[in-house]
Amino acid sequence: MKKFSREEMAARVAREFPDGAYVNLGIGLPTLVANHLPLDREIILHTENGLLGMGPAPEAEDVDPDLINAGKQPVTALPGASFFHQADSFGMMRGGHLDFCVLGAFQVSATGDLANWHTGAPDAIPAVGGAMDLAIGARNVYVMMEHLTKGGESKIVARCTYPLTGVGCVSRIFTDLAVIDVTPRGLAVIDIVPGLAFGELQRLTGVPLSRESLQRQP
Amino acid sequence: MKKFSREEMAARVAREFPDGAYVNLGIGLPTLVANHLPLDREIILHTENGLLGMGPAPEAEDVDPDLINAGKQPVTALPGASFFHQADSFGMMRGGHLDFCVLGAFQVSATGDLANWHTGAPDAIPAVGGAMDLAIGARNVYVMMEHLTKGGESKIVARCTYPLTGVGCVSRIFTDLAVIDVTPRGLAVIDIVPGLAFGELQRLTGVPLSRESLQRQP
Amino acid sequence: MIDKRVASADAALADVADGMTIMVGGFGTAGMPAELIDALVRHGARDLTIVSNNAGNADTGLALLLKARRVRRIICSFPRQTDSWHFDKLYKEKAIELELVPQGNLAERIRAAGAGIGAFFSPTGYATLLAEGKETREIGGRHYVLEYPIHADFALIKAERADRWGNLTYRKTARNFGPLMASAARCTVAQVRAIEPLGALDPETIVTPGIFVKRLVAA
Amino acid sequence: MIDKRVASADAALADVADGMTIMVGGFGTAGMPAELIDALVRHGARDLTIVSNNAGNADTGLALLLKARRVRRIICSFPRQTDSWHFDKLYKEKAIELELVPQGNLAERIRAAGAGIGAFFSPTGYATLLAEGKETREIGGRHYVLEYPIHADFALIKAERADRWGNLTYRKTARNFGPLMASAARCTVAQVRAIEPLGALDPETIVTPGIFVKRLVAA
Repeated sequence: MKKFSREEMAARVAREFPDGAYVNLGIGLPTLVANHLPLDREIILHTENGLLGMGPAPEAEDVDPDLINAGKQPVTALPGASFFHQADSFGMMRGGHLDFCVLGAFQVSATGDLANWHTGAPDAIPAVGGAMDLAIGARNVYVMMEHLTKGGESKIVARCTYPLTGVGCVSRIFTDLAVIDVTPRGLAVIDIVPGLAFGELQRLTGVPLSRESLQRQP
Repeated sequence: MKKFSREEMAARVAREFPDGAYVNLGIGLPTLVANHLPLDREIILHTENGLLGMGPAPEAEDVDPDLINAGKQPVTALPGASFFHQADSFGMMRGGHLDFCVLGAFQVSATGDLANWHTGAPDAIPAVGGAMDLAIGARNVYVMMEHLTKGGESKIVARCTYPLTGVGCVSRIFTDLAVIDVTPRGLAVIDIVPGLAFGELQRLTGVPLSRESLQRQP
Repeated sequence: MIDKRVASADAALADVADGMTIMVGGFGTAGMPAELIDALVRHGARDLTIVSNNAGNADTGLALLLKARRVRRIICSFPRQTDSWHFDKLYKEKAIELELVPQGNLAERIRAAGAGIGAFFSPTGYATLLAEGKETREIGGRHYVLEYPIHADFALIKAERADRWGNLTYRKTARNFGPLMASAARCTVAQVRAIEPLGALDPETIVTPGIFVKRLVAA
Repeated sequence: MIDKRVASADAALADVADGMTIMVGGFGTAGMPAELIDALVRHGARDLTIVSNNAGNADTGLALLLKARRVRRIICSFPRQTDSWHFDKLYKEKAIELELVPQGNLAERIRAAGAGIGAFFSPTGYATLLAEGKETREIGGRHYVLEYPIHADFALIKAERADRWGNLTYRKTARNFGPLMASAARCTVAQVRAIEPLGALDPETIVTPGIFVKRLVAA
């Protein structure tokens, strides 16, 4: 069994977006998704610091300090882009206008609770940014994360032990081992890395998984 | 005694605004104030349908149906003008950014309650527009009205009998007989039409007036 | 490829249904989407709730929709005008329900719907007839009334320039309710003077980003 | 004649006083009013409450204000950055009070102050640490947290072009908090790249009308 690479995960997420989708890609792993957007579809990227129609990183000589993404990296603006202030930008999320957001996570619970902003460690310096707004705002909240912690524990859990970002907000989880939907009846595996048996995935994961929706990937 | 004319009332109001004041002139009598703004001061007019820096009515050939005031009359935009949507426009009022508004009224109470939107008659078709927002929004709410109804009753009353527009919101009343401040200690006459004795003004007005702040006009 | 252009106003409103809530932009006739309102009259949908600052002028636009008795309820700030005779007649016959809302509360309630705000405390209207029965609260020594968002199925608005992504600019005081209503409806249809190539609109000057617009009609 | 231009950043901040609440625009360094922050450091006011999305970068701007221990309390969404060592140090020493606010609630609370809203129900943060102790309510099947406006004595923002009335345009994603903070402070000071003759700015493209701006500094 060879785990999905970060790029494979990103490509897998990118395939989900239909033509015309409005998408916000969170800081970290989700930013890789931008490199895999299908060329035959127009996917409009939102960055919560105030831009719709975000394009790729500029060439070094075109870097503009006034044109950055939520991770404070330089980006470009595509034809059709628009700029707006923070209340309008977060109104777009909170008001349910974004079709998808993709977020990293420390943990996701079986009921779609998300923990991704704070370890809760007493000496940790907290920072939340737009994570909580995105978690409750987008119509579909996708999480991209490794399936297991470095210590081998499942990041998919019965109940998050880290402080929550949002309650019942995650709709689909993309890990390096599987793609899993959060449904009213529990977690349903829809894809699994080649060479990994469902039983083994279940063993590695902390909570019950259903295989009813599972399709072997092509 | 010759009552203040409508133009005299308007001129009297216009003198109140310092250089740089942001002012909203309500529909009806208050619109006359625009004709009397002192030429040596820049007074910026706000119209709640979405314009700061409103100028005078255009020549007939320059009328633009997309450039109107709150009374739906054609206006112009001065250099320095800006356009904005209704939430921003009413945020300007509600947030206390306008220095003055001038409104017409059916009645003003001794404590500054304003009634100017509805007679309350059972067959009347109500309409409120921005009146309630202006009443509670501007830092100084001035009222311009005739002192007496056509039937000779005072429009300054102990308690409004018409439905209220706002509570305790009026700061100064300009009538065709006097200029009266609403103060925490009651109504204080600050100006009176030449030839009218204070005692007569008091007799015509429904509620106690103070003459302590009264200065004969020059 | 994203292309929000629709062939006609009628096509843009084909899926309007009886009983829907429809926002109609404009302050008087400035920003009023006349072609879209005419299409709504032709469409024939009944039992509508209309959200609009005014209640129609003379024998045009919204007034004709009222005259045809398609409107069960209207949420507006200033229905009475010198030429609002169709509204006046229905109102006196009690053939239309009126929710009168101060103009700033109307704007803010529409914005709240678009921005996902559950409710907000507004000082406007406190202790007046228009706040009767509403929850109030004193905050920091000032009195407020709790106001709820107004959502809609459709918003019909008028803008100036657009591109195929649905980005919009407006013209002068015709901007009024357009950007707010665009954000508050499931399906926003914009009637625009010109549809420009993508990239022709300066991104700094776009007032309504295309995310809020589903359909464009050149008119 | 209205002329909001002030000779220098120092003159523009002369009446800042100890204990004030000061909003500082910017998301990272985009839109950060560096010259005004430097003037605030030089000014020497202490015991400040700062409202800003971030808590300073490296040895510049807001970070220097923190380093000089002028800030009693900071209201922000993302203090921790790779180069926020001055904040980190104060925080670990408990020498600064932090009110951490989700970025969208921060924006909306600032807007609420500017727009005279008494409080609003936001879905963001419900059932999280950041909503602990706050009033909640279920509205239409969704859970909300009651959030209050954030007002300030001063707002220090960066804009692109201005005129003597204080009208402002912004540049790209440097717009971020500027227009909101401008509306929420008693005294808004804008650092701008260029001050143009009155009438040079297209009234359709002005993002912050001059009514929200008290002082302009070219920088």
